[in-house]
This record gives sequence, structure tokens and C-alpha cells, in this order.
Amino acid sequence: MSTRINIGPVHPSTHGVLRLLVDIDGDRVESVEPHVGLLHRGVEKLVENRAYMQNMPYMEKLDYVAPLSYAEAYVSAVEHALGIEVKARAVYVRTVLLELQRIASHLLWLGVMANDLGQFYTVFMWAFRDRDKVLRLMEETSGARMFHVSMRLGGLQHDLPKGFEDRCHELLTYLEKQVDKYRNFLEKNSVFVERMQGVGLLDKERAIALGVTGPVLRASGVNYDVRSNNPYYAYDALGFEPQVRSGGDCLTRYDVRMMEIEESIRIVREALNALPEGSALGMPIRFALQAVQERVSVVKREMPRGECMMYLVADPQQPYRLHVRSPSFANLSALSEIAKGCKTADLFAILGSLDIVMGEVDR
Amino acid sequence: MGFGYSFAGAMLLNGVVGEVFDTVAYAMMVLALVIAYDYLLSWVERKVVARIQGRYGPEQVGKYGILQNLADFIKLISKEHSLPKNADKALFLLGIPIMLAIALFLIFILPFSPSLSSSDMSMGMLFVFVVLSFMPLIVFVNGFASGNKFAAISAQRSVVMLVSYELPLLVVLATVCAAAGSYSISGIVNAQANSWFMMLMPIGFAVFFVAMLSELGRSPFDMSESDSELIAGWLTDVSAPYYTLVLFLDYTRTFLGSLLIAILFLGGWQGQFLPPIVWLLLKSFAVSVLMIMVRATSVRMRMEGLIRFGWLWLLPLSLLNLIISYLLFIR
Amino acid sequence: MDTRTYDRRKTLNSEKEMSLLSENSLSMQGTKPNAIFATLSDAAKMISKGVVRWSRKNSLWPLQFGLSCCAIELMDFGSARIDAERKGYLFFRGTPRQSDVMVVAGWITKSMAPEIKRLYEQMLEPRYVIAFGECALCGGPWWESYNIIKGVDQILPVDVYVAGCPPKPENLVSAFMKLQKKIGGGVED
Amino acid sequence: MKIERVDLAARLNEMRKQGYTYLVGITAVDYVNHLEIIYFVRDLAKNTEDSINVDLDPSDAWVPTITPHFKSADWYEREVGEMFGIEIRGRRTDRLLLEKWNGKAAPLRKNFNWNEPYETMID
Repeated sequence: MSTRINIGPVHPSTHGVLRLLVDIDGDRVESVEPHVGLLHRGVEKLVENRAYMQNMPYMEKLDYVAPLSYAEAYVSAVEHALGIEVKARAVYVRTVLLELQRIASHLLWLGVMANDLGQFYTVFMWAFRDRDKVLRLMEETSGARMFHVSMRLGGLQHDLPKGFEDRCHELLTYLEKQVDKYRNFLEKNSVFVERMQGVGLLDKERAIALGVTGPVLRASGVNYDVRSNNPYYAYDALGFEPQVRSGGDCLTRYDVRMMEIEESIRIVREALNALPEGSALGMPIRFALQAVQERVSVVKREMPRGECMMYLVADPQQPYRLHVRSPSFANLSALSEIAKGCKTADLFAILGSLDIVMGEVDR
Repeated sequence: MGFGYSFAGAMLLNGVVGEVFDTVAYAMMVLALVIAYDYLLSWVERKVVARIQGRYGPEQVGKYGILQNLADFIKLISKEHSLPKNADKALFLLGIPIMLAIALFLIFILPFSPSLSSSDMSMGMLFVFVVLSFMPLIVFVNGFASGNKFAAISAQRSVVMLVSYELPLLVVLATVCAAAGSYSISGIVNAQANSWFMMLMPIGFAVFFVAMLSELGRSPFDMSESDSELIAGWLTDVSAPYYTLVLFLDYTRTFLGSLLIAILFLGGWQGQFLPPIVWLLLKSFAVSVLMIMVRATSVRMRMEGLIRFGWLWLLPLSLLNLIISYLLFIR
Repeated sequence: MDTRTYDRRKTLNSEKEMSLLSENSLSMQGTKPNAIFATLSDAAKMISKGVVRWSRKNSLWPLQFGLSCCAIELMDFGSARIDAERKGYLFFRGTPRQSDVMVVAGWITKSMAPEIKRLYEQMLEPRYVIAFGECALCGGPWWESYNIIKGVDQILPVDVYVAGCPPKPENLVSAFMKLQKKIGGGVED
Repeated sequence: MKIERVDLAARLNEMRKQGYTYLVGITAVDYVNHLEIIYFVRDLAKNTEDSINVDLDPSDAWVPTITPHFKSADWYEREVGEMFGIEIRGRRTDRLLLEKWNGKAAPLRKNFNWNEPYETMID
């Protein structure tokens, strides 16, 4: 005998407006059916009617936890289509900003994940405090807190401000200490380990068949990270190493993300040290009409949540068609398979460990 | 009835009328004490949790935010009341007041000092624990009566929890009573004149504390109220005025649990220099603060995790405690 | 931060509308105000209207409800840097029955609008709505889209508007303070 | 590479056996006089990628489903199907992002009418 319960669209831990139809037999989840589309606003249609740079805010609002990553992916697609080179300094500055954004995103995930497990907001508060510090540093580069709109074709709107390097190094040292603190706090807690270990198991073959991406895929033992397999920007030069584990459960996903924060800290540090001189400024928003070099361009980027693919069919002034393959969409589509047969409490641990953002699922 | 100070005597009443008057006066005193304790505890909880989380907590309403909870309280009772359409009205409305009444009654029959007590039953401790184990059952009934599926799941959970912690709790209780050679509360306290039971049986204390946390439904055993899974569990459809009762009940239960731990393991009202009741309240307050700190730092357990923990750790440990205590000092 | 100009007559009408709305929804649900608490609250109102007003002013519990981008700033509003609990705002309740303020943070799609309406109906009087961010004000950058409602005030009565994309958490504190002023009776124009 | 839609499922299955086990995504483009549906597949071991394009007639837009071969194609197919009005044959046709829509309007087609009232689009 199973009971059908309706979780969401407004529920404390569905990370936005996700609706789950769950069949429960006792404490066991028989089946989960995610219903999405409650945030669908037709981004892909809207961007077909705007000039290239007018689309920047739309792209940033796809994933509102890591807006800068999407802006960068979109700008790269346009650069690819119009045949614009990125300046040498801008390459490094973008790497720094992308990795800072990744740290901020993973910190938010950490806080929310702990909350999903029933932590009474403690890790949430700590992680948000540190995320705020990262955001404040990024605010210096553009003047905006969340939606920077600072990417320009061929570079950025502003170069890094004076003294940014020192403040960034200071913050990174602080963050390193904090990450250690979180790991100590959580991993020495046997209840936390018990909640995460062996939950939401996903082995290598199933992970590939279900098409999950990003940290979830890497936690299942698949060595695929766009930053190392199709290197872009300064990742190759800085010796980026993907974080791969083979556990495949929630604890492994947690581990991969925590290690990614540490790897990001290292990359930012080395990128700051190797920052070339020169200008990082890109073209102004109202650039002259360009000849389209590539009608169809495909750009792949490693977002905090996984692999994003921008499929751009270009017109001279505006996109003819822009498809966004969003990582959360891929991960959420696997939820019903991963969560089948788990306990009710584990459902939320699994959902938390997938790290979804509904804005980019629904688009 | 041994009050030390008889209100009826002062007013020259005697016979049955005097007895009743004395009881009512004592009940009023206890109620006032519980309200004061609960209020202070709720304020301390918000402050302590906030400090652990790197915040300040309430500080704008009243000095150090001391009036914050008063504002919350008045606001909640002045809000609109509503009943879910498919709730069993009588059960749904009666459950929470009954639980509150039970908690208050148990505090009422616990003695606060040798002179300040309503009764000293020879089976006092047994009585307390029998009545205390009604609470999850009332949560169960209330959850089912609210006609909400989340509340129904929460109701099932409360009963499953009862299965996993009640046994170790009672085994430790039996050990303590055997060591004290008495089931009466004052007997247990008097047995700790030389050394507290916490020193004699540290394992028993740890087991009892953990089992008490789940008896009270406090984190990490707040599965029946888990806000990240079941919205608010059995409280999902409870309207705002009733929610004041729930908050009151929550802190009253914490007070009750802390009192029991203080009486059973921390030597009750025994102490130097200060009056006995002050010692008892200080000790139970310390236990309450410890519970708050556990709440702020722990992660909620799973249901089957609790059952496994209860049967594979708590129960063997409580039996071990029983054996060691038997060999060392009960015999 | 920017709030729309305050028109007293308009607000009175909307309050009337709100009470009518709530009466209707109550009669549809088949619920009656509990007698004890109704008398209690009536007595409290008569004896000390000011106390009730003071308590409502100082204890605004937001509903744990976020739609999109602005919800991240809403979370930040409760977190350690701003610490909304200092003023008694933080106590995110997951259930609408026990919360006072609904912060509509994000765009409202046509498929989500009925749910938001229902959520508002589940909240108990007195209840307040804050429209947080451009999308909740007027549809924001999505105003052209085929699946968007242009502003939450088309489906709910809104008390305070907060402009920005997204507004900073500090702006939300300011909006809450405006709401406090409104509840306390002193409304600035 | 461009292939006919009748070969689609067989061709993708063959590629999967060659090592292209990971489906990156499915998307479509409306070139007004024809629709193009694109499948991206990846070989994770060799780190290579490939895509398969199928041209469709807008008035007779259907493709066979590939969910028997790629489990992860489920949501992508549903999304492409409802956004472009492409019928995916051989699978249940429940809607994904636009749950309430009746399927007459396909928003990502170039001839989509923005000003159509919402009531005509839903059931």
C-alpha cells in the first residue's frame, strides 16, 4: 500500500519551486516524479529578439547562484561566432572570476545541503557569511552584488581594481581555513556521515546512462571535467586537476565539491600570480556590426553544477537560436532513478547532493 | 501535602477546603515558575543559537531582545484561527492542550525541594515515566487527526521513535532507582548526598541524556517535526494561536526533561549555600542549555538510523551500565 | 529603494477587500474562528490595542518561500551578515499557517500564480505581502514573455514594493521597517 | 552528420555500441522552411564528440524516440517535443516544462504568436 504525497512547489527544501510527486510505502520511497516548468519564462525565445549584449542579463538569471559563469559562457559563444579574440590579461581575469564564482556557489550549496539534512541553520549561516565575503570581493570588479553584467566581447567591462590581488589572497587564506573548519565540523559528526554514506548510490555505468554531469558524474568515478578535457582559458597553463572519486554516494559528492573549492582556491592563487600586464577591457556594448564567422557555434563550459553547452546559431546582430544545455536539467532528470527505493529522509539528502537550481532547469 | 508554608493555614481555613486551596495555590506557583522558566529559556535559546551561528539574535525589542518572545506570543494569539477542512476537529483541537496539561501536571507532582512539593509518592518516578510516554501517542493521534499527509507521516514517525528510545530510558531509570533503593523522587535525591549518580554511572547518564533528547523530540531526534522534510510535521496545519501552545509545550517539555535529569543524575536540590530550589533550577537550566547547544550543532538522524542506534548502542550500553552498577554498588 | 506613493483611500479599500477576501475563503473552507481565542483576541484588542499592534509590529515571521533570483538575497537577509532576527524578522516557517509576511521574491509564471494565490489564502490574518524585486513588481526583464504575470499585485494585495534586480538584502530590511511603520500606524508619504 | 529520420534510432544505437555512451543533449532549430533536430553524443573514454542532425518538414515533424538506447534522452525529448511541436513517436507523450499547455502552440517555432491569449494555449 503506497501513499502519494505532493511535495512542493513550495517546500522548505525543494530549492525553489520544484514539485515532486512521491509515492511512499511506509518509510520507503516507491517512485519520485519531478514536475518542473513552474519557473518557465521562455528565455530561449526572448533572446532571439534582443541584440547580443542585451541578452547578458537574461543569461545571468538562468543560474542565479552562479550568474557570472553563464554570462561568460554566453559571451564566449558570441565571441566564437563573431570571431573575436580574448585579450591575454582578460583570459586570466576571467579565470579568477569564474573560480571565485564557483567557490561562492559551492558555499551556498554547502549551507543549503546542511539545512536539508536537518542542521538548524548553523552551517548555513557560516557558509553564507563566507559567501558574502566572496561576493563583496567580486562586487569590486563590477559594482554589482549578484548580477555583474561585467563580461564584454573580448574582455571585461572593467579591469581588476587596485589592490584586488592582495585582498583576494587574504580572502583565499581565510577561506582555506574555513573549508577545513567545515570539513572538521561535518565529517567528524558521525550522524552526518551516516546520513550521507551509501545514500543515493550511482555507479559509473548508471551515471553515464542517466546523463548526469559535473560533480555528480565525477563522484561516480567518471573522469570528465570540461576544464581538463576541453581546456579553455588559463586552466591548462595553471595545471588544473579534476577532482574524481569513485564512491558514487552523497558523501562522495560532498567530498568532490569540497575538494573543488580547494582546487579553485589554488587556481585563483596561481592565476593571480601569473596575471599578465596589459589591458583586459573588452568591446563596448554598442559594438559595430560584425560579420558572422561561424553560423553555428557550440561552446562548452564547466559550471559549478556541471557541464553547460551553449548552442548558438548566429545572425549578424542577434542570436537566431540559442540553446542552453543546463547541468541542473540533466541532474534533475536522473532524480527519479537515483531516489527509487530510498528512505523518505534520504530523498532530500539526494536532492541536496544533486545541487539543482530551478532557474536553469525551467529556462 | 507538605508545603512548608500553608496558604490555607495563614488564612485560617481548614479541612477539605484548606487542602484544595493549598493545592490550587501551589499549582499557581508552579505554573508561574514554569512560565518564567520557559520564557527565559526561549530567550536564551535564541541568543545561544545565534551566538553559535555567528549572529547576535534578537536585540532590538526590549533590552537585549528580552521582549522579543513576548511580542511573538501576543502576535500569535491575536492571529486568526483556522481548522483544516478534513481534520477530526475534536481530536485535533484537544491533542495539544492535553499534552500541555500532562507536561504541566508532571512538573506539578515533581518536588522542587524537601519542603516544596505537592506529593511524595513512593512510586513517583515510575508514575512520571509512565505518564511521560503518553506524549508520542498524543502526537500520533494529533498528527492523524489533522488530515494532512505530512502530519500523518510525522505521526507514524513519533511512534517508531517511541519504540527505539523507551527501552534504554527505562533500563537506566531502573538502574538509578535500584542504586538509590527507592522509587520515590526524594529518595533518589537523598541517595545522592555523597556523590551524584552522574559520577557513579557516566554511561548511564550519557544514555539517559540521549534518550531524553529523543523523548522530548529535540534535535537531532526531531524527526516528527523535521522542517526540511515534512514542512513542520504534525504542526503543519496547526493555526497560529495554537502554535503558541505548541511553543509553550516545547519548552515545558524541555524543562521537564531537564528537571528529571537533574533529579536523577545531578543530585537534585542538593548543594551548598543556596536554597535547594535554586540549586535544582540552576542544574536543570544547565541541562537545558546543553540541549540547546546540541540542537545548534547536530544533524538530524534518519528513522532507521535512530532505531539502529537505539537498539545497537543505547540498549546494550544501558544494560552494560546496569551490570556495572550492579557489580559495583547495588549489590 | 523605492516604494510607490502611499494613497490612504486606496489602502483602506484594499484592506476592506482583503478582509472580504479572507471571509469568503474562510466560509469556503468551512472554518469558524475559535471562540476562546476570538474572545481572547477581542479582549486584547479592546483592552490594549496598542500592545497587539506593538507585538505585530515587532514579530514579523516571513514565510519560507522563494521563487527565483531574489530568493537567494532573501536567504542572505536571514543569514549572519544581516541577521534579520535582531529585529524579530527571522523565524522562517515552512508552513503558511504560522507566518505573517509573504516575501514574493522572483518572477511569477502563469503556472505558478494559482499556487501563490492558494498559499496566500492559507496564511492567516493579519498577513502582509512584500513584492521583492523587479519581477514581482512588474515582470522585470521577462515582461514580454508568454508565460509571465506582470507583477504580483495583479493577483495579491501588496503592502510594500522593493525595486532592484535583485535588491540588496539591506533593502529588504528597509522594506520590513516600512511595513512595521505601516502596522504601527505611522505611514510616511 | 546529416541522416534521415528513419535511420536515427539504429544509427544512434550503433554509435552507442562504438563507445558514444553519453548523451550530451538534444536540441532543435527552426529554419522556417525546415526544422533541424540535433543529437549530441560523447565518447567519455576517448574524449571525442559527435552530433547527428536530422532535417524535418515543419508540417510533418516527428522523430522516433531514442529512449530505449539512451535512458537520459527522456527529458530532452519531452522538452524538444513540446517546445518545437515535434512528435516523438514510440513513447508516452507527457509534457515537461509547459504542463498545462494543450500542445497547439510551440513557443520556439518562428511562427509562434506572442499575443495569443493564454487561455487558448491551455486545456
